[in-house]
Amino acid sequence: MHLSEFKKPQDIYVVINYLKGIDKKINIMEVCGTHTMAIAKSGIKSLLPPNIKLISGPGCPVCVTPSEEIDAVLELCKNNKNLIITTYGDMIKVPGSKPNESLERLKAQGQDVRIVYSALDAVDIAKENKEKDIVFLGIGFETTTPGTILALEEAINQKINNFYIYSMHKLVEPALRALLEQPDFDIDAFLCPGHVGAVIGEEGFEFLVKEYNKPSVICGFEAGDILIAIYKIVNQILNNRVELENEYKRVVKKEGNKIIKNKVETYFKVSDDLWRGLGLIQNSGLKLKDEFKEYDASKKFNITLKQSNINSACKCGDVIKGKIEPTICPLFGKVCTPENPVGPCMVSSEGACAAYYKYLVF
Amino acid sequence: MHLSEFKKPQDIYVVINYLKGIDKKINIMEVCGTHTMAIAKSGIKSLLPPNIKLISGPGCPVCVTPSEEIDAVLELCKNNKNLIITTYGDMIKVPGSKPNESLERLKAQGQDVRIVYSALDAVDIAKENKEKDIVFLGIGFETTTPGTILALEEAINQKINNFYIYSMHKLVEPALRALLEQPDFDIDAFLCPGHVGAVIGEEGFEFLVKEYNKPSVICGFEAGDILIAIYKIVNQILNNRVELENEYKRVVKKEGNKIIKNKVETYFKVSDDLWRGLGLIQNSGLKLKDEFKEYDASKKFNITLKQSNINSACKCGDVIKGKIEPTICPLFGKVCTPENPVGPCMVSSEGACAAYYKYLVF
Amino acid sequence: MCLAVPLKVISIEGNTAQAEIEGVKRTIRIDFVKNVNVGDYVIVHAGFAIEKLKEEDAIENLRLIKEVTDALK
Amino acid sequence: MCLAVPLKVISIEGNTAQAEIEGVKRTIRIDFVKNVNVGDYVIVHAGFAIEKLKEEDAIENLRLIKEVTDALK
Amino acid sequence: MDDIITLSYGSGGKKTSHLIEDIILPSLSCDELNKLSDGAVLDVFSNKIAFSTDSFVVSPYFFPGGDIGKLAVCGTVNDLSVCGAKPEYLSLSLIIEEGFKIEELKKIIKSIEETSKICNVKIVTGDTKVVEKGKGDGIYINTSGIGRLIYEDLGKDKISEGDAVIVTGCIGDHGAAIMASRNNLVDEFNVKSDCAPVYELAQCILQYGDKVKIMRDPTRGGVATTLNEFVENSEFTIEISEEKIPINVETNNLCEILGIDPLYSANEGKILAIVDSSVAENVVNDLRKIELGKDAAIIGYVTKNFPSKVVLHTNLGGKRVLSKLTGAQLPRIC
Amino acid sequence: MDDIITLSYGSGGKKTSHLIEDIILPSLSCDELNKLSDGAVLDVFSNKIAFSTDSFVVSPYFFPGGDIGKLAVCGTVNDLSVCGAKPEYLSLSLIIEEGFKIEELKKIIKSIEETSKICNVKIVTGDTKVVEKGKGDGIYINTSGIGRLIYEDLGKDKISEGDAVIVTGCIGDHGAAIMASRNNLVDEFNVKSDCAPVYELAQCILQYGDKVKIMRDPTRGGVATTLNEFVENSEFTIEISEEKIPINVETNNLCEILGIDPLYSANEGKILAIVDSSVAENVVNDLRKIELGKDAAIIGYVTKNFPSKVVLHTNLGGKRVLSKLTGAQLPRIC
Ligand code: SF4
Ligand code: SF4
Ligand SMILES: [Mg+2]
Ligand SMILES: [Mg+2]
Ligand SMILES: [Mg+2]
Ligand SMILES: [Mg+2]
Ligand SMILES: [Mg+2]
Ligand SMILES: [Mg+2]
Ligand SMILES: [Mg+2]
Ligand SMILES: [Mg+2]
Ligand SMILES: [Mg+2]
Ligand SMILES: [Mg+2]
Repeated sequence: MHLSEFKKPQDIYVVINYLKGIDKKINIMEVCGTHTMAIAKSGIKSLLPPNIKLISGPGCPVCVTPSEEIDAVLELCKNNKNLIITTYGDMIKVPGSKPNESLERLKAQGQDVRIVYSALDAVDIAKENKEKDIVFLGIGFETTTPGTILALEEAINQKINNFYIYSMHKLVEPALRALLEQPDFDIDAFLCPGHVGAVIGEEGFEFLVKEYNKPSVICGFEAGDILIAIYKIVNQILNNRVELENEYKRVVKKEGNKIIKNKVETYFKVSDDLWRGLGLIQNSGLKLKDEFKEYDASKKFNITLKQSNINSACKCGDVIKGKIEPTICPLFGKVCTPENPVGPCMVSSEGACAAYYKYLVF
Repeated sequence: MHLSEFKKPQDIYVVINYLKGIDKKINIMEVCGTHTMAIAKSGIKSLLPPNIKLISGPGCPVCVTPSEEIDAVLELCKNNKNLIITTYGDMIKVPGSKPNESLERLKAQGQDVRIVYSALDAVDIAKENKEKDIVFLGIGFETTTPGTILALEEAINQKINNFYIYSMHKLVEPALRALLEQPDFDIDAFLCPGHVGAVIGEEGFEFLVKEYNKPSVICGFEAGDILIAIYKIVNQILNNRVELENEYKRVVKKEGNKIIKNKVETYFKVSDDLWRGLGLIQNSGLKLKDEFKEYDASKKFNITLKQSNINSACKCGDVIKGKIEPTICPLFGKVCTPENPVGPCMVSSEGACAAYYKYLVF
Repeated sequence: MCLAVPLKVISIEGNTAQAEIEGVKRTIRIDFVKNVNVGDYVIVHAGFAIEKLKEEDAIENLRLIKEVTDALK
Repeated sequence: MCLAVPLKVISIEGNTAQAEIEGVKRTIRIDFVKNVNVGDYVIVHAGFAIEKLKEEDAIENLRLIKEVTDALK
Repeated sequence: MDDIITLSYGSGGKKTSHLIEDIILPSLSCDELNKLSDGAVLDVFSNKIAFSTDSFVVSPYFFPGGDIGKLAVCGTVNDLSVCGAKPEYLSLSLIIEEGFKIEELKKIIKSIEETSKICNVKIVTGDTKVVEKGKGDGIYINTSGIGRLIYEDLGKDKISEGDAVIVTGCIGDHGAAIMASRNNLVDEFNVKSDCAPVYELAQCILQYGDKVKIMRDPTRGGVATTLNEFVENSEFTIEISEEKIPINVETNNLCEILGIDPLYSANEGKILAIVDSSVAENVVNDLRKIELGKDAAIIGYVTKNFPSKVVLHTNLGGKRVLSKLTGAQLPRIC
Repeated sequence: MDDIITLSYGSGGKKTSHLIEDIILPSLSCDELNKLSDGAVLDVFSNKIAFSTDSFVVSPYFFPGGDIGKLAVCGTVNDLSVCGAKPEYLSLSLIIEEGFKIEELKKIIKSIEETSKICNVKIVTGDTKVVEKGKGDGIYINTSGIGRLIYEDLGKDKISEGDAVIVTGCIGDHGAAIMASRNNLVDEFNVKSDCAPVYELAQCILQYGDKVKIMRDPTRGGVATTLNEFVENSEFTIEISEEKIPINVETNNLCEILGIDPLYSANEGKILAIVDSSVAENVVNDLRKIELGKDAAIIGYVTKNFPSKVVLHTNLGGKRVLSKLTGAQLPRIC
């Protein structure tokens, strides 16, 4: 299959040249961090006229994890010496509410923290370390939740009793709704993440069009996909159309992935959840159902969130809401760098601040 | 106090010169490894005429530990991954019955084996490693048993429940009796270890004189002590006297240390025990009494000894019995060296073979 | 973290499959996708397939892109 | 392993004492020796005292050695 | 500044620079060290020699395309080569973890032997330490090396506008091979580490005398980080074209699967050179005649458009900054 | 031969020799390395330089009398000095364990700075690696060094019957200080490590030109092991007198308490030298004028009585063999 053609489709220059000629002010939110990075790395921003703005949304799992959750995880480590924390990479650098505290630092000081590339790896670690308690930090949206489910099923089937999930999984839709409800929300259209679309289906993004009247295009992650999707958005706006288009037809179907949807319902219950920058959003998080409480780290270790004060100068919240570009933050590039991040948007390899710092500040 | 005077007493040359002039064949057994080393390091052998022979006896704790015990300890490690073995240094190099097996090798492969300088250190390790089981290997004679008792009392008083003693402690007297009963035993007199004397008292060595008619001198560990004691032995033999003399008057009293003797009776029961080279000797070992079985590694871990075949060419048994000098062993210095010891006499820093190899082969 | 990589399935055993892209083979889980066959392409995240990627859909996708570029030429 | 080192007691707390020899101080246990006082010499093994070492006994010991050497002179 | 060392300080990227510039240089500053080049150029008896050191802690110590022994020899030989020297003598210092298999040690020594023969260097002095189990990771190796300086006028100060940037072959293979051999991330990866001596390539480039401005082997931190080292604190920009960068499709695929940028992936048998543009084509043509240089390419030029920055022109014609490696992309690759 | 490495292989004694002679030399044999001396003497542009390397893994890395930084500088400076060279340039390579305190690193770097100033050497090239927690022990340091050879005719082959054996001061202090600072073995020990540069002492001895046969710094394995290295595989014997050996009474006491022989305890600021007996007294008198050499003494002579052996004449007039260190007396002392 000629999949590489999507990276640089034939004659894509005509699209680029067309977009360069647009002078209408259009604010497009790319919901997801994967898009943020693909855009930054392909240099797409440098190809667009300044009036077409791509603004990062709340779709970076690390970025939206609130400092209260980080604090709770750090606290958990300190109180349980017999623990192995397993997590996707970026999480270990996220600072909690206190400066100089992160999983990376606890690891450097001897806490067993292991980076996994798949939730199933965490189960393997549990099997190899019977005398330890293994906690997997479940973060991310519709695309990572299935990985956590696989791990949970594996633990259940293999009767592994030293494996616990701390679910911080979140849903994209409630977050977008919360954003859209904000009075000063200034986004004209959405670039919808194709992998989330693969799970929730085209129908999962219809509310953007039907309820909020925003042109939206479901989009793949190759540079060609993104340019075509931007074109489609521009085209809708110029023609006063408001539609949900699917640029990522090769993957995203109307109803999405029913197996995943069903399994999410089997194992998780929807609950109110805390988001960095966005605060408490109703029905925006996924927690393990009570029937699976023996695998639930929050039950086993009695994890509770404590109010925390984060560095007030960090504008991550505004960045996630698409209100400001990272460079507006007074800490950007001075106090806050990927080496010494103040907020999670600078930590995550998919974070908007990191993308600006690494790729976009000439 | 002028304790250094014992290292080289004034006019000690007259004793040396006197001894050099003796032409009678006299075989003296230095019972204890500490004496073996003091003799080797001070060069005393080179000062004696060839007819006065100093022969190492069964008084090196490491040397007399049978391969069956080593095998049992190695087996224990292999079956219990959660173990910390604590032991005095030389023990870790002693090979079991299989080549290429020792605590040192298990340690190099990841087993937690810790060298302690005092049995109490093992208790501290137990306190610092609550989630592990700590086994202290109790080896040695009347002088090391008190250390094990201190550790046991500490564990009892502090209610430490992850500390276990594997007692391989032995008694000097039954071993000497076993030797003396051998038909071809060719020793004329005994140099008795002063530190053992401090515990068992002069009276503890009287059987040598009264029952076996062997001139015996209790002796300290400075070179001067040893020369004077040898003189006293020679003097007895030349004058056909058979007495127990106490050269180490500054330390050794008639009845020895009653506190230690009582405590040994409190905690230990005398039992038959297996000695390297000497086989099973009745009432020669000390095992923990049943009342202390919760601290007894042999009970906790169900340690049993299995018949083992040691390298048949190793003459350790004969060395310990004083029948041969180490250099007679065909393996000495060729196959068997301190780097790759075949028998425990080459392992122990107090072993007769090691003493010969390191100090006496010009 | 949320990479969407298309891989070709080269062998299947229960819910586990081996998938490849030129020069690289990896083990993936296919619990969430029905009727995966050897030779199929799947979109893989953190170790599991989230969707099949059919040849005809990719061609259709490319055709739609070509529609755009053709329209602008 | 079984070294017999004479050390001077410089402080005592219960069954624990600090003992020294020129340049070196170490903690020892004195459970097994009665009436240990600061200033006393003790013979120490693997961390515990097995006996006191009295000045007069040491002098007597040296005198006995001198007896031997004198006799041989 | 942090108060403890974390893995990022060993990445070869920004934190490694902080460590060196904020903690080591203020104390140990001298002209030679301050240059922070691959090796120091020294006057000994008024002759010039190059002197370089590296410790190798790669995990796993046997990897596709080589092992820690080969790497340790190539690493220092390469540092000397890009200094413009002919590598002659190496020291060899081993830190071995208790429990290490003698069989594996023999293999590593064999590999050191073979590599040093290929490189025509002699190992003339050494050291061996053993650390307890759990205080190392099998084996760490330091090599230090001495070479006779053949061409001495290399340096950042020679770079000028219009110069061409050359890479001697496909990038990122070492980092990718190490990554692939860790953690069962992938079952199979067809590319081997590029670990190899670059002396011949360096000599080929140095034929062009003062047209050669600077050379460096883009190891930890990859091509992106090394290019940044060339222009940081200068008025110059390096602008490179994504489509010109030689890269194995397999390496590219692996990087895509693992979410890694091959421009930050380590190389152990490549040179990045800046040469006068007048000779750039010839240099590349010469390099391509050598097996190790067959994929050599001009990947960009020196400009003054964005001072002190490296800029990447993407396949689509967009551009973005290529900063130094931040964080620890993958620890213990060399 | 074992099939795995145990700590004894790092003791500096017999097992270390086996490791080097049976595993490393057969592969890497060359004239310079085969000498197994403190450093290699090399021809570069037909001038002679000395080149030496050592990795330092001492535990604890701060110890009475110094730290790993001071030790790392002195260690290589001393190796060069006893080769007959003037130490000039050092490389510095750090292997740091994740979690290491920056504060401690700064102290160590400070100490490297101070020591290298005292030694009048420049640190001209370096490297930094970071390993995961549990894959190191705080910090390991490699230094390699280059010196200009001043006197080149040193070597075992120069030793002849009747030569005198000189030690430049009290023995065993470094090993004793390290031992005392470990494991709460003792509460207090008054002696510090002798860690110091011996360049001045070496120069003092080298004044005597071809009357000086060989020098070495008796580090790991102590005086006994180094003396054995002088005579092994030769027709000569070294016979030393216990009563002539300078030793601090405190060090002696500590060794007695811990059951250690000070002749096997490491030194880090001493030279063992073999010189023609005609100049031995003068050498010692000159050495004593230097603070570091104030306890210098002739401790013995070269004979042919027991070929390849070192023999100790004890205080009582007896004699015994003094063999190379066997086993690991104390790991990680340097
Ligand atoms: S630059 Fe740093 S402090 Fe500012 S918004 Fe981004 S993450 Fe927060
Ligand atoms: S030399 Fe070795 S084999 Fe022979 S008796 Fe002694 S310990 Fe046993
Ligand atoms: Mg995402
Ligand atoms: Mg004894
Ligand atoms: Mg380099
Ligand atoms: Mg280097
Ligand atoms: Mg290098
Ligand atoms: Mg060395
Ligand atoms: Mg040396
Ligand atoms: Mg050296
Ligand atoms: Mg050295
Ligand atoms: Mg380097």
